[in-house]
Amino acid sequence: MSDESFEPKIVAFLCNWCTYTGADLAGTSRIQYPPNVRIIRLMCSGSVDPTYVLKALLDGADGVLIGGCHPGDCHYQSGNYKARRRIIALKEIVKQAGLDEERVWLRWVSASEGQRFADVVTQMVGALKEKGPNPLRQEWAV
Amino acid sequence: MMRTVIPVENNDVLGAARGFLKQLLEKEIVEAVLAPMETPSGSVTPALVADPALLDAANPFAPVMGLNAARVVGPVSAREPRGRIAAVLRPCEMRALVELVKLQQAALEDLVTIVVDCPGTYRVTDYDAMRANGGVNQDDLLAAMQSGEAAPREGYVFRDGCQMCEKPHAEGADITFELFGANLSAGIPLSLPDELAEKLGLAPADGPGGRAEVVEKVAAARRQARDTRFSEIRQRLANEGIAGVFASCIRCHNCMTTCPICYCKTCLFKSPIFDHDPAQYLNWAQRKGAYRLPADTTIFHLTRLNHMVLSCIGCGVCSDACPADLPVARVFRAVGQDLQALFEYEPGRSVDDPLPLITFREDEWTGVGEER
Amino acid sequence: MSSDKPAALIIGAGIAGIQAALDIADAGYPVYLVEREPSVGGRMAQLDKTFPTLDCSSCILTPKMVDVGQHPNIRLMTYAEVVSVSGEKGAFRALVRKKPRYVDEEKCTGCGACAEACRMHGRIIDTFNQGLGMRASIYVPFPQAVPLIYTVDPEACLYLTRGKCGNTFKCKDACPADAIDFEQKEKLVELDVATVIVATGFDLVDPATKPEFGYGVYPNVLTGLEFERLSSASGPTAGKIVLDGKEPEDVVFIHCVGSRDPHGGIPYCSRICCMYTAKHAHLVRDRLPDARITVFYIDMRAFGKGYEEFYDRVKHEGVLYRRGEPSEVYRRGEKLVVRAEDTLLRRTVEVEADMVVLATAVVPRADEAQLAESLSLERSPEGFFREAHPKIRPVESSRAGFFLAGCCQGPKDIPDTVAQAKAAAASAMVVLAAANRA
Amino acid sequence: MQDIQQFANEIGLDLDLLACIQCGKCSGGCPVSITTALNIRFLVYESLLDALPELVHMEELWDCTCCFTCVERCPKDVRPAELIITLRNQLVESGKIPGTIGEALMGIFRQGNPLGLAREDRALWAEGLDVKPAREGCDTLLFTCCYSAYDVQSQPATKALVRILHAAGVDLGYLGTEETCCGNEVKRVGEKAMFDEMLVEEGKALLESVGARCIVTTSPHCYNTFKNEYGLEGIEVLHYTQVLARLLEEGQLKLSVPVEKTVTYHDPCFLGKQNKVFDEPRAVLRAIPGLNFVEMDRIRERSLCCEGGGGRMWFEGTNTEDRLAFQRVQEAVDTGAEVLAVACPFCLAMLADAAKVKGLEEQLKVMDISELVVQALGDGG
Amino acid sequence: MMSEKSKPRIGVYVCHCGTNIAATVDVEAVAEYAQNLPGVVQARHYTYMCSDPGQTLIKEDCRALGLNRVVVASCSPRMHEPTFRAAAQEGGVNSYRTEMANIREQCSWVHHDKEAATRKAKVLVASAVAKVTHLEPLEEREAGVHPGTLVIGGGVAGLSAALDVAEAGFPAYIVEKSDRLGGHVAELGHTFPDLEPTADWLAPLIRRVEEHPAITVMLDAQVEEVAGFVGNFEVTVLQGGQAQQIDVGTIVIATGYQLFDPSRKPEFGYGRYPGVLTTWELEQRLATGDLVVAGRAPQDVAFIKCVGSRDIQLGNPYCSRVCCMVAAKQAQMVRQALPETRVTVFYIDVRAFGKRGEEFYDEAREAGVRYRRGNVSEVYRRGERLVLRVEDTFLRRTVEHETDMVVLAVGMEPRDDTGVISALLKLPRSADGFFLEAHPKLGPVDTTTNGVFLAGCCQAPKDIPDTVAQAKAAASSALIPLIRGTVPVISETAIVDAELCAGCGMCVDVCPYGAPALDPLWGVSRINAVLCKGCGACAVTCPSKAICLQQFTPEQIMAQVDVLTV
Repeated sequence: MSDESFEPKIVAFLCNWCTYTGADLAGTSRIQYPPNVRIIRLMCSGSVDPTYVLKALLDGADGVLIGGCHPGDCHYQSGNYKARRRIIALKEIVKQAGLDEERVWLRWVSASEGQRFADVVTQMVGALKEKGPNPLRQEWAV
Repeated sequence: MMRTVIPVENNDVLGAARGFLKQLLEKEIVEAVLAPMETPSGSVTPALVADPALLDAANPFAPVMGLNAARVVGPVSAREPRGRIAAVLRPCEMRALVELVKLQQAALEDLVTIVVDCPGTYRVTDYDAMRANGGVNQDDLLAAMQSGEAAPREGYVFRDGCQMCEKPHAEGADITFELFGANLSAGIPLSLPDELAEKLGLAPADGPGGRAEVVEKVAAARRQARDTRFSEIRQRLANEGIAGVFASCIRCHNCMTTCPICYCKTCLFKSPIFDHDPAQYLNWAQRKGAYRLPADTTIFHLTRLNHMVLSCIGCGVCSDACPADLPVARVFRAVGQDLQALFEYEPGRSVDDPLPLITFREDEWTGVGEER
Repeated sequence: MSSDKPAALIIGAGIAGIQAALDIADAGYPVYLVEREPSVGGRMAQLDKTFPTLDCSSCILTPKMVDVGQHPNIRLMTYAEVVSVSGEKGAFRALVRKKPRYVDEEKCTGCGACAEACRMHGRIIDTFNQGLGMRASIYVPFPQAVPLIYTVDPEACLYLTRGKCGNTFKCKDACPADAIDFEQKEKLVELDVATVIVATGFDLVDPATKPEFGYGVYPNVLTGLEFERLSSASGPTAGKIVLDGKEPEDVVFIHCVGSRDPHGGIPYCSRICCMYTAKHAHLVRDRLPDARITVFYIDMRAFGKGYEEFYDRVKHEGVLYRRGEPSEVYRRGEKLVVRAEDTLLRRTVEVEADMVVLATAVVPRADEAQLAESLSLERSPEGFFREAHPKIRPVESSRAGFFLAGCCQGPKDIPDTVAQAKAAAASAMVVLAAANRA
Repeated sequence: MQDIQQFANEIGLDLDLLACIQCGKCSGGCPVSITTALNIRFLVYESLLDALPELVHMEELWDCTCCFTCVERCPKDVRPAELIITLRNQLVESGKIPGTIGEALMGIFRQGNPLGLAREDRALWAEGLDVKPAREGCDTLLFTCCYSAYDVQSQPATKALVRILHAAGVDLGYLGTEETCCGNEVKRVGEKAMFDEMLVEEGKALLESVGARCIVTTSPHCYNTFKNEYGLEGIEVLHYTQVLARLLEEGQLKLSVPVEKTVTYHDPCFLGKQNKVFDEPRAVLRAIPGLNFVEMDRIRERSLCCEGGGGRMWFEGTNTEDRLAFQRVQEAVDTGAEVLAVACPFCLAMLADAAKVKGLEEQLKVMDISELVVQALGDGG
Repeated sequence: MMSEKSKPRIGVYVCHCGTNIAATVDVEAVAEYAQNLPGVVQARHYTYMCSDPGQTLIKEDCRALGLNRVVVASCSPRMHEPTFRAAAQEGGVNSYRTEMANIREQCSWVHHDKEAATRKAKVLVASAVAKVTHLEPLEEREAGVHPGTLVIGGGVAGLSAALDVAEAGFPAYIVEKSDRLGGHVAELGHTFPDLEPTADWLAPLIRRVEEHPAITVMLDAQVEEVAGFVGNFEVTVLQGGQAQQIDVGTIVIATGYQLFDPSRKPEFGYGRYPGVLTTWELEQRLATGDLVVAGRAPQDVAFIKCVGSRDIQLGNPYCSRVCCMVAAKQAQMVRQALPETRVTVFYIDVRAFGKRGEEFYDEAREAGVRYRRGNVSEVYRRGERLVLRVEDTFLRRTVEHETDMVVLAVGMEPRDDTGVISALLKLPRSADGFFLEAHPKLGPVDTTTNGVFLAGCCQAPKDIPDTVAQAKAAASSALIPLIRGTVPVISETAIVDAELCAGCGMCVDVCPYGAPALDPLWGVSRINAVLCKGCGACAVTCPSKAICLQQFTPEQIMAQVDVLTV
């Protein structure tokens, strides 16, 4: 199934305090990872609106990564706990709606986990290559 | 709560019910009654009735549902100053009302809710056709409440929402008309708070037993019908995707407009956020080769699912309102079933159950997000 | 600059002076920041990357330089020197000598047309680049200089040294802003300040005092600071590690050149060399993946936050650490040879090298004694300014109201320098607050 | 350096030469570092410098007992002993190994045991004990070390263990002549290919085919490799002392007959240091009525190696004068113990021999823990 | 639809960052690409955009070209967003109409493939351009400050910080868990590198603190809760079962460290042999003069360094920074107390880096302390004596060193309750478990929580001079808002469009700070901007998007999504 030349496009919504900083740390540590991820910085994983995720998927993003602080570490006390519920609900809806919920990843990556950020991206790129392109990319009737 | 029975004379069940509603006004228990009313032309619509005499046109049993009356309870109850009102509702309307209370779109403080066991309802178009063509079988339906075998008039069907409604019985209200299992010609069993009963001069009386069994019998049949529909719609969603199922949507927003839960003043999808520049449409068309218009149909339905499906109480008016005859209610109810189970949330059950997405527990789904 | 509040004088605008100035100015007190060079920035401006996080020095420093240049409470006095400070805590009077730039600071736009036009363009040894590049007689030390104002080097300018520069001033003719002014004279300025922070920094030992390493004899024996310029993107090779156009295959680093050496150098540890050498080794590995890299050390002093981890990382990158202080560097054919006892082998070894980098000791500035005298400050035996008490008063000097920041008190890495500069700022703020109340 | 590092990674070792800071923690703790020429810290340094002498001349490479003290203690996680295993692998590849080790490997290849004894004779020890063949189905599979099965010195312990387990009502089975060497030492002498391709590949299938819930081993060496290296699915691997401690705690094993002896215990490296099983053997000894348990000084994480591991059962070592076992039996005697209890057939062989050579046989008896437990069983045994 | 006035006129500035970006990303191509993006008036590239000339470039373009939005493609916004916002503002562009494309940390530094990195950089720039197109101008805001600083911990760090704050004329509150001030240092008899008796300088310090009218010392007390934000913290302190609230503007964390427990290194026999001590225990013995082991004065004393430090297997990879000097101090003191006793220090590297550190090490050797290079592997008993088994790496020989007293130079670890404080103030910790500073060089005492600063060993191991310097540094940071009297507060708050708000109140439920409330008259949500921290929880909850988080509105983000999925 997997197409060697296929390079998945991942839109990542990262919280400013943990995962975005973790991604920066991956940079300052020069940890290499595939260039497939494009990051949108938000203040908190709790402010990732499911509509953004849906838009990305419907527009044809091959994957959407939502990154936040580990439970208990939210800069805003509980944003990540709320995000957890919201994204779990969203993934269920996506699945029920006949779309591929496995293209949506929620991961906690702290500000000190540069390596983990790189690992998450590497894993996600691998998994998406396995899956192949998002069929909605070519779908005009959405 | 007290159980009692309103006497029925000459088999006039409706008359007895009207009499009860009038008493609420006459005894100044409430200042107005919100109830389904028969218009002079014969249609049925909710109205807020202040004059007891006009309640002769009230018909709490009219088997027709054009809108979910919870939508109209909101404006008359949500904010102070407001009067003390009694509202006659179907079970699904009561559930919607509970959700709206959580969303602060309605308030129960000065409201007396009256919920009536529901045998099933017709679409407005069917109801009107029936009226013009031999009459509505309302009496038959009431008579059949005892056995729970109420059937639509031949050649007609109940609303799709009703056919898969597994909660047709009144509950959670101040006053419940407990029609299931009752021989209504002998009286209408109901439950109501003691102090109301006292004001109305009603004494405790045991109605006939067996309501629970009848309700279960009806619910079981409905569940079966529901599950058939769910598995069929899930199959379609899996095969065609939501975009396929809603392929003929014209984005009229009727589903959203009629939905009792969709409470926004202005839908996000009518806001400037989804009002794109002309160049943007062209851009999309060029990107994908073609671009479906009206735009954003699929994301509209997905977002609506996302916003309200946990609170979907299954009244089904969305499907009735759809000009393209899309199975909106089936989709929403099927998706809602899974999501509600996921969060162990039963919409409409109690105003004390918090909405799932504004709360959380630290110790749930602890593995999610930590995958290595 | 608000004049109704007592002011602070900060001598030296390296990272220590800059940080102290920003803290005090942010608190709302006026600050005079005096720097003897034409630009603020100090030593840190010469560095490429910084250990252990490897963020580039410019990226951290230049915004702070811009901040001090623009801060409403900071008056920057570059190319100026403090001559004396009289009075006492709370009421000092400082005399500052502003050297002539021969360029009107108000008019100069920093366009560089003068330097392009200068007859000596490309002929003057570029001291900022540790002599690894050339500049003109009129210059800014580096492109990100603050203020970005050109200065005529009085020791290099043909006119100023010989009294004549052809028939016409090339620079003057080229200047579109008419900023060049050879009539400028030295100016003396008096400043009333409540407190003084001394942040005059350090020098590096002249490796020629250790002749056994052949510095100055072999062009491929460098100091650590020279290596910084070599590996810096804004340096003379644009970040390429090349000597004489060739990439070295064997690079040897030598720790403790002058340090821990009461006999020929200085008795103390310079505190930063272990880590900057580890960083240099990493940079060589980064640019030249196939190079053989050897570090000779006595004790590996990786003590700060994340330092031991950085040492671990550099070892993993294939940098060979050998214990032993080399005794000698000499030539054999095309290569240099570093001779040392590898004390872990218990054997003297000869290691070939194309480039030898000396981790030279941090020493007090050449004029530290003179400055100490003019400011009436005491010095410790090794020559740095003496703190009032090593433990509880680490930033107070021997003179009340004078505080010490950074390496003028003793060698320090950047984090410790920044912390100490802020500490000096805190002490200064205490004086300022008292003066303000009075 | 890169060659060695790469080779080590290729054979599945986690050796990390570049992490080394030459602190000497490894060599300081190496049990043979004083008595032999082996200096593991220096070997790492020579590897880093690409300055290793020709391996065939380094006889001391075979002195390493693979006790893994260096691995356990290295602050930078270099895993120094794996350098030795790596170098041994290189020697094995070129066929340059001591003859006695070669013979042991040949024995395993041909007969499934390093002693080179006939496979048909592997089950002789069990005659009359009525041990159920594992093929009939059993809850617990007994795996006997080759020495437990063949070595007359070890056989009493093996028999005792069966009696104890039977007395405790354990549903026990064994593989009989199908049983083959676990290969723990094979891997450590550098025969990676034989270990992987023959012993693990066949052994894993054999062990899993029994369907037992757990495997109990007589030797810490078998225990170590089964538990950590075989990747057995769904089978719990236990050393017999762990089983006995558990049976005692659950009350299934009752010890009633006093054994009036002063006993000390020697921690096997593969059970203690490497797998952190320190408490169970002691709990078993303490449960024996009448037994006076005393400790030596160097115990648990600081236990002295008996020099039987890492192939040293098959290679005498470069220093036969100052064997650590000599030192160990003296330490045991110094505690006043009459019995030096062991939990490993290698320790039993090395220490019993040492006691004999040092003429301490009268004062100190070297016994397996199971031999002491069986005495306390009474009629049940 | 965009009015003519706010029609985007965007400048895009691509930074080379020396070679940091330019070596991997074709900056010229990125600028060229940006030039053609919708709304872009000017796109440029330059060596260092953050430098003065770089910033001047931006400012001049803003003025000359009438730009109203600026995109800088360079490093992380966490690094230089303030820099470029200020530059834009000076150029006449509202500072909140700037956006950064992070093409360094999240592009050039993490990808080797130049083509792919350049492609990604272009997309990131396009995303920033898309976002900036929708950005609205915002105003800077300020809030008042409670004059005062809370200092958590009464060790040398806490004392020094509190004293500076108080001397500058502001109240300082020291909350100390134990029943006395002075922390670990109070337990040291003498201090390196001068063997000065600790009490000589610590007692006056404590006295100054205790007698200072502006300092309130609370012993046996702990911080229970912290609410509010920089300038306006409301701290609940629990003391003797009584809770009290203190309002402060800033907070200094000076909670210190704990010593490594050497029983986690069983090879040293700590707890088993009475002759094996920690440096802390020896310190107490030196204070009382009782150095007797097993009934007699030791003839040989051996120090083992790096116990619990530089040890990856233990999870403590870091150097504890003080142990080398502690050992040098104690070794000298043992030599002084027992001139006949042989004293040996076993080491890996001697880290004598501080002022007078190397000299002190020299003095130790001059005093007859032997230094042998080798990391001791094991301690056991031989007769009455203890034996260290160690390779002397210079001798290339493993030796058994007989001794009578073994001193373990135990390292520092983060305190067990670091997590509690971390949760209380939302402070991240670094991989080593200590508190994480905002930036090792830009902000070594700052944290990611504004108004909260770090002092002393809670951030990383430190000796006393460095601790005091850092504590005073924290005091400097803590004093700035107090002296100014105001603090800037975020402008990127949530706002409500009352026309759209249906008054459902979900925003009120989800906000952790009580910023939104329903207006009782109109039934719509109102946001108290002072309380809003800009997390966006309310905005995401609001189904009609009547609430938006400024700078992160759906238009802005969806415009980014749109570009990023291309």
